[in-house]
Amino acid sequence: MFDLELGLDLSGDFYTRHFQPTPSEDTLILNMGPQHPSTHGVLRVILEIDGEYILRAEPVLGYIHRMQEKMGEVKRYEQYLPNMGRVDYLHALAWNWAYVGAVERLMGLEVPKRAEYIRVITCELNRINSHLLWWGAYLLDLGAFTPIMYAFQDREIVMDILQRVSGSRLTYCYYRFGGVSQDIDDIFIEKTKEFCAYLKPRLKMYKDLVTDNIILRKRVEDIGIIEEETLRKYGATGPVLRGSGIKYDVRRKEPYSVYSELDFEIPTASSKDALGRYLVRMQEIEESLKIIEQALEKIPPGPHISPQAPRRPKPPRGEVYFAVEGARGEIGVNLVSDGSAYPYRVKLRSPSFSNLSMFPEIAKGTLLADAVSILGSLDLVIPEIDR
Amino acid sequence: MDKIGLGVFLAHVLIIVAGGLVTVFARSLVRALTGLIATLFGVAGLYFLMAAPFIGVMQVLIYVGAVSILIFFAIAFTKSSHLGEEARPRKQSQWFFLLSVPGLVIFSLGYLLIKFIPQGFLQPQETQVKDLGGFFLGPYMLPFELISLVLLVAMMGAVILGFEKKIKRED
Amino acid sequence: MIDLSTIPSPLVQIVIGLIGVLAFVGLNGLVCVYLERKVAGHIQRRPGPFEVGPHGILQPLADAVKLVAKQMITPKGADPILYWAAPLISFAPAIACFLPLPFGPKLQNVSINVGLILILAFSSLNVLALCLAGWSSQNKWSLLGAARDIAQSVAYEIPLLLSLLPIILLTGSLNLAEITQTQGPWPWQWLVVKQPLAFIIFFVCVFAETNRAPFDLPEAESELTAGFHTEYSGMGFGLFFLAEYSYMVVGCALASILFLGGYQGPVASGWWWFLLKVYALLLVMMWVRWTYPRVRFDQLLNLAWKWFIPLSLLNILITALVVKL
Amino acid sequence: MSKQADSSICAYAYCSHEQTGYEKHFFITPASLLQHVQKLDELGYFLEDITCMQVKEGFLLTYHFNRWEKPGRLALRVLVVEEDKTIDSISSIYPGALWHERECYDFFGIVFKNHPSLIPLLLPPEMEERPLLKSSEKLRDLYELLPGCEQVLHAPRDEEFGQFIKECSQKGK
Repeated sequence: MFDLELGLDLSGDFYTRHFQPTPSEDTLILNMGPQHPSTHGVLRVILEIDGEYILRAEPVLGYIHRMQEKMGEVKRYEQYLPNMGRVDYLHALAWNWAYVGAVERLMGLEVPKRAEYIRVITCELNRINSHLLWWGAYLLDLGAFTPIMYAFQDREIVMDILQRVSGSRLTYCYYRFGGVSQDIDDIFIEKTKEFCAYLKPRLKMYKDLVTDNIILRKRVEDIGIIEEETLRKYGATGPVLRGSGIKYDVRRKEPYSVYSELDFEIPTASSKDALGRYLVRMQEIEESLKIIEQALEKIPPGPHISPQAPRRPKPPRGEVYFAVEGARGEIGVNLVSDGSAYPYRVKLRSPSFSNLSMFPEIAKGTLLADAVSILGSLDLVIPEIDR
Repeated sequence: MDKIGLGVFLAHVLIIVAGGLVTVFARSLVRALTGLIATLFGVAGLYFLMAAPFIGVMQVLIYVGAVSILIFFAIAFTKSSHLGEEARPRKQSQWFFLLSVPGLVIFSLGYLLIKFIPQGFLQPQETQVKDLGGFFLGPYMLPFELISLVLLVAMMGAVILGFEKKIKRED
Repeated sequence: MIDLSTIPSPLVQIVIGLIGVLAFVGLNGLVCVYLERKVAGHIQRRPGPFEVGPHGILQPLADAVKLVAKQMITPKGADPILYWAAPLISFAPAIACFLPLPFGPKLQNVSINVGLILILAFSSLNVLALCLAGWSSQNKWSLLGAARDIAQSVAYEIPLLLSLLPIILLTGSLNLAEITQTQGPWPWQWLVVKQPLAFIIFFVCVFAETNRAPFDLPEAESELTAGFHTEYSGMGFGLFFLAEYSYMVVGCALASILFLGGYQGPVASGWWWFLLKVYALLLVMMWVRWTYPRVRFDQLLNLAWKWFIPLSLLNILITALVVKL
Repeated sequence: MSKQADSSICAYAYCSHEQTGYEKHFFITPASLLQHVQKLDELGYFLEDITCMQVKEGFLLTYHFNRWEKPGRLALRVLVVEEDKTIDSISSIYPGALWHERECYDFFGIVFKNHPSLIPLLLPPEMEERPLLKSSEKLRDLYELLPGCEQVLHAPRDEEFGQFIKECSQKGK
């Protein structure tokens, strides 16, 4: 199907027709995805390319959309909790925390100190896991096969540790309103300490093997530079923001839980490119290890869940917003309650959504290979974007 | 041995003619190019038959491996609609031109070749590569250098064209 | 092993040689698949194939059966003749490339005076096959893969040829057997000692010409899904696969003949030394593939045009001066 | 336990971050949205998200803004009535709003004026229904949800926002 008079290609679906460009002899419309190795899931990007230069990129979402927000309205508070592990399957505990925290804030529920520390430890372990997977997958995007196997080897240990307390390996549902579902034991503490001691030399090895490799450096240096203005206008958060030298981290700027009692740095990089985002994530793993070690030292005895914690919460009327620093940026849960056992409105603010919305702007004028590199450096989790 | 030689020769001629026909009559440009490549291959085979393996190999290396690839590049990346002018059925006059000019060339060349057949060998003799090199740097020095000059000019032209395109994109 | 020179008629000799080469190519494909998977596995700290046969040794056979049994799909809108001709065009010249290779002192199919050029000419046909595959698939990713392949192959063919000229200058021959014999059995008698730069340039160019990582841009799976062979299924893909491994062997064989003394080696010269060198180089290629990320396209071309071509020209100049003075 | 139910913390500009996660709330009129967002842009705020909620009075659109330097989550609230489900798009100021607005259009059918491509983002393009609309028996009044703000319908507090901006510029941000 080719309309000769208009010069428009009428084939394709709604979106290809909608994004049809200025008709030109030299350009080509390319559908990257929804099944493409480097879109990690089911993201689709419509590209208009001239040779291998990208003139325009337009992400098309919704291939894994599950209407999480509607589910939130028709399920009771405690019924909706397991959904959170499925929003971002890589940093499930941060979403757990954001939702639990929002309900706790709405109800004015106190969380015992021990539970807070357990949350910090497990959430940071999960963050390490997420960053490790990103590291492997990103290098896979750049054509290096082996690192992802190393990353999975390390991830396996973390998943074993978390399985011990939460029962699941990927889509955790561990936090409860007012605490966590199960107390940690000595074996957990011991294994976590072992893991911290194990990962540090591994990170050193990864730096020598991968980060300092000249081919990798050439692929990420000065690629996908994002200016402060762009980041602000699109509301980017997380390592993407910190990779451009802005020290914004919810754990520090809007401290929740016991993060204000812990000593850790917010790594930033001033280069603003893909390398900056890469280095920030690698340093964040080290900082997370530092946090875990401190938290293991400081963890007080006590109950792991508040005795007042209701099994079926019925929060009072009102609206809250609870923000948590996830592996990809600021996770926000905005809850509105009408006083019943069902939330009136649940809004999930996902960091990948905002980060991806920048992509058309930063991908413009780059090479196809660089666009893949940029897309990878944003660290997207598609279920989180589509929700 | 002569019969085998004749058979091989005829097989090559068949490849050359069939390739040529495909080149002329194929509707798809890339198929036509494939026919052309078959023809070039057949010619390379003839060189082998004439005990000039160096020329034959060079034919494959340069014409099949490089020139036709560049032609392919030009074809595949030029957008041409299947409703364009060249896709229409040919007119009578076009058929006339198509057949007359090449026919004239073929017949006059063939006649001249048969009439003034040059002195040759019945059994092929192999020329050493070293002797060939000697020819290029000895008696045929000037043509050889002229050809390389032509190639240099072509390369410069390509570079200039490429630069123009690049500047346009940056605007 | 049969001494080929004892067979009287050259035609019979060629036929037997062809059969031998075909058998070698098929067997080599199986061995390479197994090696590649095992190397990848061990580099990635896992055992690799382990289920089919002892230590997974029958895995390549299982793979082959799977490939043969798979349905061959021609995509809608593709040119069916060219689409299925492409894998054949890719595979057939690979066989021809094996003919002039001296596997052993008396183990050479065709002792042709221009053997070196013959291999280079026939291996350049692979580009054509890849282009046809990319174009006839009627898939934009395949087309992009073909475009990359043309640019890459054309760029790397030049330094590849230029890096071999010093060898020809030194040995004064294009006959592979003669070139082998100018070198001695001991490593310091090999040409790699005289021409280390040419060896490096040649070997890197072999990576690029055979589309191996880190130069596997025509099939860069994270960028172009699978590049030129995106649409191929079953044996169509299998032939590309086989051709790729065959060209790798040809490249490594050339490297070992021209630079590492071919079948000559300390103690006892023979075809075992040749195969040992070839497979050692193949292992290096696999090692590199599973270690490095992929380079970007413009970096790849810059490497060829800005570094390898000037360097190899310089190398030729120096060699010519040394040889003549 | 219910510290907020009887209070009116959230009806006015300043509210407790501990209890709600917000620093400030502003109810503004739809007509003044663009100029207010413009001012926030000048002050260096970034757009966190845009959310919408159906209430009996219509649709309450909430724009969440935050800044990097210090915590200061700020919510701009605009009420859009059922009869005229249109509002200006802020994408000319914050291009990041493009997708958030498309999401609101998907879920609620709110039309954003001057949005360059208001097409479905997450839902299939052929889908007609708006999934987050509520049936009338489930709808609640705004003041039931956000206690103490029944008057905002009639008198949006633009002047509070003006006061806030003035304070900010006096402090030099």
